[in-house]
Amino acid sequence: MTEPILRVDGVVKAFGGLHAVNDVSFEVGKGMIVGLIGPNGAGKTTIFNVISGYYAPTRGRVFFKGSDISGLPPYALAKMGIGRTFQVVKPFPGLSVLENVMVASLCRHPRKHDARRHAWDILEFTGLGPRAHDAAASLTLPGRKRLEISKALALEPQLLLLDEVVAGLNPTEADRTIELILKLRDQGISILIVEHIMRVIMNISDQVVVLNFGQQIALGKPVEVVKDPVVIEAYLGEEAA
Amino acid sequence: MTVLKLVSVSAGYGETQVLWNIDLEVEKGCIVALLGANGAGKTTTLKTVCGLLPATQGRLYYNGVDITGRPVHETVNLGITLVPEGRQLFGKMTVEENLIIGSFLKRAKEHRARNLAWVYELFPPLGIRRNQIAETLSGGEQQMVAIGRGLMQNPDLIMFDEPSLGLAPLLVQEMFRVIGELHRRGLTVFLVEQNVHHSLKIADYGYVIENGRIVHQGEGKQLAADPTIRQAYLGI
Amino acid sequence: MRRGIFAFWLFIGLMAVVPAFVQNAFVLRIVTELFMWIGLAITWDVMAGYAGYLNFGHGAFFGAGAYTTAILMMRCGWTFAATLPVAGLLAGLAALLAGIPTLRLKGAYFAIATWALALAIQQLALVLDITGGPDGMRLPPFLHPVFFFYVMLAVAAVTFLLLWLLLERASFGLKLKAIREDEAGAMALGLNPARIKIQAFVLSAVPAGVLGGIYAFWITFIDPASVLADIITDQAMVMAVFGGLGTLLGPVIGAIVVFSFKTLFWAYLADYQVLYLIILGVVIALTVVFLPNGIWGTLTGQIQARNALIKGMAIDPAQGRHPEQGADSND
Amino acid sequence: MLLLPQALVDGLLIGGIYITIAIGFSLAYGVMHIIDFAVGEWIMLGAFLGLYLSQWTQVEPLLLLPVVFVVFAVLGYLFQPVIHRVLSGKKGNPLLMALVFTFGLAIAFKGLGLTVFGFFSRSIPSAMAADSFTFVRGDFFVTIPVIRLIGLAYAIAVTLALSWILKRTDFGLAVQALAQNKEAAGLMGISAKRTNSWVYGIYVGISAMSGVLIGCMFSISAQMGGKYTVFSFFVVVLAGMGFLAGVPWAAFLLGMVQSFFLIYFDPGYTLLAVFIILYAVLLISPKGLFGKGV
Amino acid sequence: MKSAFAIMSWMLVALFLVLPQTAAAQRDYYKVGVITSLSGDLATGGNVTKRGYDLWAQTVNAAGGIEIDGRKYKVELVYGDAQSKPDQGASAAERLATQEKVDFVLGPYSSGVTLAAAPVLEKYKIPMITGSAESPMIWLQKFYYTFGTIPPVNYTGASPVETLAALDPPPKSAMILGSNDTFSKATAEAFQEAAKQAGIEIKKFNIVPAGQDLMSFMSVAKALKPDLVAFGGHDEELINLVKALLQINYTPKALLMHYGVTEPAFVEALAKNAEQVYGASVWTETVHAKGDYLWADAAAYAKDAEAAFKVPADYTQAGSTAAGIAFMAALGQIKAAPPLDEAEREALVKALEKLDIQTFYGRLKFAEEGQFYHANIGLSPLTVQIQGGKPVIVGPPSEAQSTPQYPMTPWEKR
Repeated sequence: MTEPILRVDGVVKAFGGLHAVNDVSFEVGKGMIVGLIGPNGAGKTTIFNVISGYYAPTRGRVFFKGSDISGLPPYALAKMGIGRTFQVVKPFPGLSVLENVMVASLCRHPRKHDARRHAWDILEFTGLGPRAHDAAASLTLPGRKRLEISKALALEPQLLLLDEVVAGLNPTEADRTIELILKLRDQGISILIVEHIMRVIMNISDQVVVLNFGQQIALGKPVEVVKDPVVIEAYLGEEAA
Repeated sequence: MTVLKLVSVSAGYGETQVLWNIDLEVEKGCIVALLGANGAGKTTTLKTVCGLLPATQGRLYYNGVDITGRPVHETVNLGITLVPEGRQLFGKMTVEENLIIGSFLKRAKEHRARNLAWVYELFPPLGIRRNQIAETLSGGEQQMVAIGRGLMQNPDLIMFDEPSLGLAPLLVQEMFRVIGELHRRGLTVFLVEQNVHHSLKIADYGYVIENGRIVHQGEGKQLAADPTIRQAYLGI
Repeated sequence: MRRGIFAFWLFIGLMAVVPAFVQNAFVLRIVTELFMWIGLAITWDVMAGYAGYLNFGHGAFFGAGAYTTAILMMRCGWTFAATLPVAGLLAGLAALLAGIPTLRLKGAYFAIATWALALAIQQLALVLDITGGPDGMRLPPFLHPVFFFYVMLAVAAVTFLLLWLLLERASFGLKLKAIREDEAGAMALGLNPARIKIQAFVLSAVPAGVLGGIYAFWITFIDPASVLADIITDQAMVMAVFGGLGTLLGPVIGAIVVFSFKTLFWAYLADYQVLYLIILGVVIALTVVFLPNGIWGTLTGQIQARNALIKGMAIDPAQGRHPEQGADSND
Repeated sequence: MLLLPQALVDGLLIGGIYITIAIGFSLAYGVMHIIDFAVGEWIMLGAFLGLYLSQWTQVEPLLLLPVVFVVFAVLGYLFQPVIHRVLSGKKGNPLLMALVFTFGLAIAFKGLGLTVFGFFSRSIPSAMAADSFTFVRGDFFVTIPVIRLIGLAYAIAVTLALSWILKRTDFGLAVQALAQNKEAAGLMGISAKRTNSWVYGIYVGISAMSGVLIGCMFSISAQMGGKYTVFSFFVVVLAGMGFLAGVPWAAFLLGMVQSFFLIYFDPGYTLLAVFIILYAVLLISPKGLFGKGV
Repeated sequence: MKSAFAIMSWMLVALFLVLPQTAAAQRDYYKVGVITSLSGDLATGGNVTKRGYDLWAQTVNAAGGIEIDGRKYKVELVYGDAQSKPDQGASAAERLATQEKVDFVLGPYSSGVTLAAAPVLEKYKIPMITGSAESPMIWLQKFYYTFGTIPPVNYTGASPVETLAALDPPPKSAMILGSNDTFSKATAEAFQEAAKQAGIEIKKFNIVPAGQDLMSFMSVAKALKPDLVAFGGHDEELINLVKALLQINYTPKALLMHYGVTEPAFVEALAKNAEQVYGASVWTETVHAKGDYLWADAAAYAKDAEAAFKVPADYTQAGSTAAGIAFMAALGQIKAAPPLDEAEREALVKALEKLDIQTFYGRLKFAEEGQFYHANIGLSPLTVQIQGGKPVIVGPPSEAQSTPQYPMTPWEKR
């Protein structure tokens, strides 16, 4: 078997005495979509922050295309080809939508002129073109989520980490975003996605990792995981079980 | 009798409008739930009601009195209490100080001793930890402090913003037990939740909000039974 | 943008011929000083406006440059021209060394740390022998008004051009603004905030050092109380805020307005010196309250607001419609 | 060695002065997050009010402290809404705006002081200014100036009073609540505007009172503000911005550094040492010596 | 972008327009530039010099003006505020020289401003007499056009130490400190040098940062028990030092400061505690000086000064007035009517160099060479002591009006 794009190997992240993430291991293969689910506070965002370099793991390793990237800073990882979005969307509010994306484009296209053209391409792809010159602060939540994806895409990543990009969207918008994600997958980008809405995860994921209170409680194909009583109990509440 | 009434209320942050012409009513002694996905405008609605955010349009009535545009420290004085999302405790103060500050207003101060005793009775762990610094408590205990602090305000209308957020299932049940208990005591409850099962089970009436607009409403049980709602908003 | 560049050269050209018409040494001196303040205000704004860091020690770079020129000329016998690059380099080096630890701090902490550092440097100049301690240093008087006019103009213009190229034309300004808006978010997009901030810090320090070097030779006398005082940073700050932060032209306009006001008041109303303080103080306070974006920021802000309105109507005519839903086509 | 006890006592007494100029400022920062450049000017104005009042009434200036407090507390209370407006501005960087705003105020106050009080240095004549206790034991001796002791006592009293108010009164709890979580404080019915006004009033009043004490110990002039602003900032930063309980310790530390440098090292380097220590502390622990800044 | 440049260009054009252009050349009065610090950190001293210059101008004009060949020409003062900053001093000099075309200049208060303004005036060949710049630095630069009426501290500082050394018994040990600014440091060094000469043991000598709390330092004095505590500093620091000594309760046998003690503010601020403090000066209102110009003696000047400003005159103010008198006398000698051209100004410098006159301020005689080049060496340095709330001359014996009170009365017995 070829080396997966991303391999998370026994990662532990502790804050003080509290284990926000405890011994999590999974892989994202090339061109795969892996879903990461779990209730609030399960440690999904923490594991994202570890993978994208915001936190160094307390224990365990993270491998990207076979090389150990644990502890590398986010900007180095971005250059290597890991793009991410933030759950609490982080546009640069004082910059225009185009400029927001250009900042990311500069990573692959250091000349401003090229970066601008690249950013336009991205915005066309994600449908934000008409808003290009508006201040990012003026976007509504769906727009911001789209911008968040645009920025990550502008890095031309091989691995995309998506943190709740669908949550908060109405069904139509959600469907469009899912379409977008699938399109990206078809372009060969591997995706790790955190999502609250099970429907999304179940429909698009090749693999699902389930966390609860920092522990990895399940790993497998969506159809298998969804039947796992432990998962149902943890994620949907005891009522649904 | 209608305790709270929103008539075509719009609100937002800066240039971003979040709420679009919201109409809703909360009857006295009822539990009313406001449901919706992340970012749909639930928290914004609560903030607008209690005056943390100004309404850009429309009017709000509390017990028939127009409270549009009143700052938060005045609406609170009328008996509207919000238990905010994410606890929002005063992290460096003790549990008891957090509770006492709840009874800062004159209307609550006179009942301070009685309410404090009641809160400790309602949440026994708080009594044990009364001198502990709030930020060192566990999530569930922090939520208890937040609710207790709200009760110290001697409210007539108590609004909860995601009280079950981030709590283990057992604690979620405990929270809903407490909310039920408050309801029995005659308080009017306005509840914002993602945990649809629980909410609709105890709610007398429910509203579903999507992208800042009320898209469905109905009796709690009726909403709970509606499969389209479950599918579209609750993700199940 | 082309027109902007043309206007810039036109302005420089206009200024360059001024000495041909205005032989008055005092007027030249005033304008020379104005160029210096323009240079200091725009370089201060690199950190404050673009990077979002309040540097309360900017004057220390200026003073370091002044002392470099003075020491090299007086103690080592260098010529003036040879000292200027060293003054700039040394200020840049100081920024590099001070920046690495200091730029980890944020907000008020950074502001006060830079202030403490600047005060420490002033104290150092007061106790060292090589700086002449409190007696300061005297340089040989050259006192050629036209010479200093051109040197100051050249350095201010080159600084402006350099900053314009880097901050407005090239990608550096965009990166800097991204870091100002959200440092953590910028990291995810491949930016190394620590490095970019240091680069900006050095970029703001080098011209300040060169200006300090010119100042020393121009005024012929420097001491810790004059070139290492808080007042240099304070004045640059007031100019930049008054004009409008985060732009290049704002601080320039702020420098012109504040400096002109100060100079005219000083030249004509010397009897009311104390009132000057009251008026200046009240004007600063009122500016902050009523024009928080500065003069230029307020002007362009209105223009932007107007443009946004026009654009908004074109894209989203139906009031209350979700802007996202109409946004399928590209422009 | 002979001077060790004296150096310690001097350090404490100098520290007392630093407490008086920094404690109110720390409170204001903790609650309102305002870095007030005019703190030294409030001290200056307070000192001159004390001077004129004592000249006019022929009353011991120290007895006039409450009067000075009340006058300036009212001034500060009335002044706060303007500052509130600056701090709550939606545009720009409120921290910078407040800094520049109070910087403008400081300049204007200084100009006002120069206009009204003139340029000359003055001194507030206190009956206590010349008294001192001296303890001698063998070669060792310690002299404690009464006026400085009063200053220290005043500093401790103000610190205790503030912490009592903060800990034991509803108003104090409200102030703490506001400092820790503005939105939640509003939900408790605490009016940020009114509480901030009180806090600002208290801060201005305390600063003005410090001015009177300083005038009894040192000389005063319309231009004195800047110096005290610097030290006030530095004590507050060392203590951890907004961490009230840290102020006395930070003040004592600075006092000790000064007194030891003056006595045991080259006094020329005293201020250099102070600034470098401050810078180092900021780098190592930005939240002050105790790591507990708000 | 473009509009911004347009705005900037217009603003600059406006600036050029409103800046005054060349003043008219013909006039029948002397135009006298005054460069001094009317604002900024040194405004206190700057305004004292201004009073001195003003009083000279008022008195001259009240008498009809300066008489040249039987015709009287009035004087008009044009101020240039140096704001206590050297660069602004240079600016002021340039303005007075090119815009106002002044005939001569009455100079700055501080040495920093003087050092920056003097080269500019050299360039325009405009003579300047500074009323109060006491740092030795200035005279070492040998500015041809710059003179000073107050001798530098290294000229005057020795006098009080010598007076003290002549006492019986003399002080045997001293602690000398100076604030870290150029004037105060030079003062402390002058004291140190004189003490060495007089054989007084120096137990401690330190330069301290300006504006320091001096109490700890006085604790050291209390331990070392020097007979003499000598201090170089500015007005507020002098007050602080006395208060620090009071607080630590140490009364040296003699407390020596410099000119500052003769400033009225010193006595006013300290009242009885200012008593018996020694200082150095070159002038008090009781000095024996017979003047040939404007005022007959020091007392007459003091009376006029008090009437004009409601504040007693000190040496700075007197020295500033004397600067005007020096110009007046030199002009009378070269008989140059206003306006002065370059040759006349050159002649004025020559006349100043040769000048040797008696004024209410004492003898004015500028050194023509050496380390005091162009500073006034006509005066004999005085030792003063505050006695009965006034500075009284207690040395040298030829000038003394009272005997030195030594040792000092302990603070608690006052």
